[in-house]
Amino acid sequence: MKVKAKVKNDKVKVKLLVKHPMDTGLQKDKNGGDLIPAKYIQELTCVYNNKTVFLGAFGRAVSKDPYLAFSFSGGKKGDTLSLKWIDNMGDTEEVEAVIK
Amino acid sequence: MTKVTNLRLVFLLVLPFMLSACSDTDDVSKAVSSTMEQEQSNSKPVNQEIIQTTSKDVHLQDLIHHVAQAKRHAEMHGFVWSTTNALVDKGYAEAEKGNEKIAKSAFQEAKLQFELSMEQAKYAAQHWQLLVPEEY
Amino acid sequence: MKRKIYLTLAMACNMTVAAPIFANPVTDNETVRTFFADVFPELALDSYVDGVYAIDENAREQWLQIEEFPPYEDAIDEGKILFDTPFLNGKSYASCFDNEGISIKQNYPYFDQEKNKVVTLELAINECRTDNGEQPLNYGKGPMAYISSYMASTSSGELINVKVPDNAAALAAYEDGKEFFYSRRGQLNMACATCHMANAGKRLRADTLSPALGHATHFPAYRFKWDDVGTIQRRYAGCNAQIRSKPFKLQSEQYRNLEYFHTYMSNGLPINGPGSRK
Amino acid sequence: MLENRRKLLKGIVEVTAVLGAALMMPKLAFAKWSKAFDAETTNDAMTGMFNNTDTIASDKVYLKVPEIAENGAVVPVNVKTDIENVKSISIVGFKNPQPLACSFTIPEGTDSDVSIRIRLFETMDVQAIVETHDGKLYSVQKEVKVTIGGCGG
Repeated sequence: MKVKAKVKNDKVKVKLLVKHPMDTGLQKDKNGGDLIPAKYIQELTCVYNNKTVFLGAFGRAVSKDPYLAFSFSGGKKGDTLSLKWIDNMGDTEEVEAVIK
Repeated sequence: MTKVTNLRLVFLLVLPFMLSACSDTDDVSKAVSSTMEQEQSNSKPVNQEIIQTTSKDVHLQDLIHHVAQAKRHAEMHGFVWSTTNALVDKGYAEAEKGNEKIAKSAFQEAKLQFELSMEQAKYAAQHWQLLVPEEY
Repeated sequence: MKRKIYLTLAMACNMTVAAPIFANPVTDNETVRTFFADVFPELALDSYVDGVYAIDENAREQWLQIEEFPPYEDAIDEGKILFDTPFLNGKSYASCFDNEGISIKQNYPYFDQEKNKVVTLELAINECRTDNGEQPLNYGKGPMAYISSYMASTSSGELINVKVPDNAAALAAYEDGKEFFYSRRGQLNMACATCHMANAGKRLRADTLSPALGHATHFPAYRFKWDDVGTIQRRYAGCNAQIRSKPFKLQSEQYRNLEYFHTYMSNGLPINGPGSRK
Repeated sequence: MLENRRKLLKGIVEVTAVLGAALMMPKLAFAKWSKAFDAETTNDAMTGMFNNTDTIASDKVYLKVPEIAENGAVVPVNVKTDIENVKSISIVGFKNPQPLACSFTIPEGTDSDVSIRIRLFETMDVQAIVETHDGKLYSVQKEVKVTIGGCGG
């Protein structure tokens, strides 16, 4: 997961890109023709100062390598954001990003 | 047969594919067709070998030989179509299975395509400047 | 009138060999620019670096949103790591290139008078490898495209500066690329120029055809269709396949000469590769 | 369902408060909740998500989508609203196999302005739904044309 968080006009603008296949379970693999099992992120959270500032629930229609952009008030330059996603297979990734 | 008719043949063969494949937009096919016509009216008939359509009772082995020869020539010109080698493979596969009729028709189509691509190569070598924008 | 002259010239020459003595790359570029200025009178020259996104507003908006977090960043990072990793003999890519390989993409391809051939950046990368006892990389995608993407990124903003020296062999290579560009081929009987000159800006199914001018600035490119970055010659092979012409091998003489002509066309435009495409 | 979801969200916030960023998902509740995302009709998805299917067309919800998608697999979508008291923003693609694409909880202090990239399986209407804390659903929808590229890009 790559995160860019920047303060602008008293708001923190967060943009992120997750490396994730977001397989729908409807696509066949390239060789055999077997269905690729569904594997997609179900939830992504962003926590700042012990407060959830963003919570996204995803379905299978979210694009491969999901991209998100949102902003929230009150964040300070130099502080840290914690971001985490969990997918339907229970895999997760957690990163910390410094607000610039 | 003159050069012009040969080209018309190439174009007629090509037209359905253009309409069915990449370019089903009228704009492009019309543009291609008008460019071709323009080029044709500008081009002068040149002595060319005539495409020989293979007679029906040709022997399969002879046909295979012709195809191999056409393939060598076409590859030399560098204008081979992406569709042709699959036809050659199909010809061999069907011949192996004893389906002579299907094999022959695949080989004949392949041979025709190799020959058309050579025509295309010769045409391009002589007329490619026609697509260059004119100097202003 | 012009056409008739060309025709006579062409007919006077051997059928398969073009006439290098008539090549004038400088005039060619003026002609191409005037041609596009007529087609897209509103478009500034530098805008051509955005390719189709310079001329299709609807597509441009989507592209700008994609570029907010570009999908090729990983390729650049990966390329830098590969570029900085020394070979087994202790040397590295930097030892093979001017300015240690940084900010040099704008000078490629160039005509190597000793080797008597066009050298593209990817060819030079592999020659660097083999000169140092390493196996060559596959052209087109993977590590080669990553390294090339990284090197392109270090040239960001530099103006393309491809030179065609006043030398018969170099002019012949340029002319050969030009002939390829303007020659109809494949079952669909289309030339590069059919789509990217004559029909640039028009729609082909859901796609707007990009102008040839500016193509070279943004490669390697990340294509969603490829799901990764790929080199310009990979795109040539794809284009050739799409007009049902059997593609040439990547880094074949044909494609190198084509890249030489095609990149020269964009001389003076800033490098902005890698770019992202649909 | 709505209650479950409320509990779930509340649960998450509480867990977050206690454990910082270490979010443990209460799996069972989540499985129920995700029924909204497995639903194959918009109605079922709305019921699963909001326990409500009545949306109010609103010109205060701004949905930015391309008229013609460059690539159906990557369609940039931006949703904004001037409506106050926003609880969540959801995006629906009516003709997708599972219409509900995503749903964002908007805590206080977070802007009602979110961008994401979604897949559209064919040409269809895309709907943005803004849910307020008083349980109302405001929506706007726009058509996005999706064509299978020929030579493209």
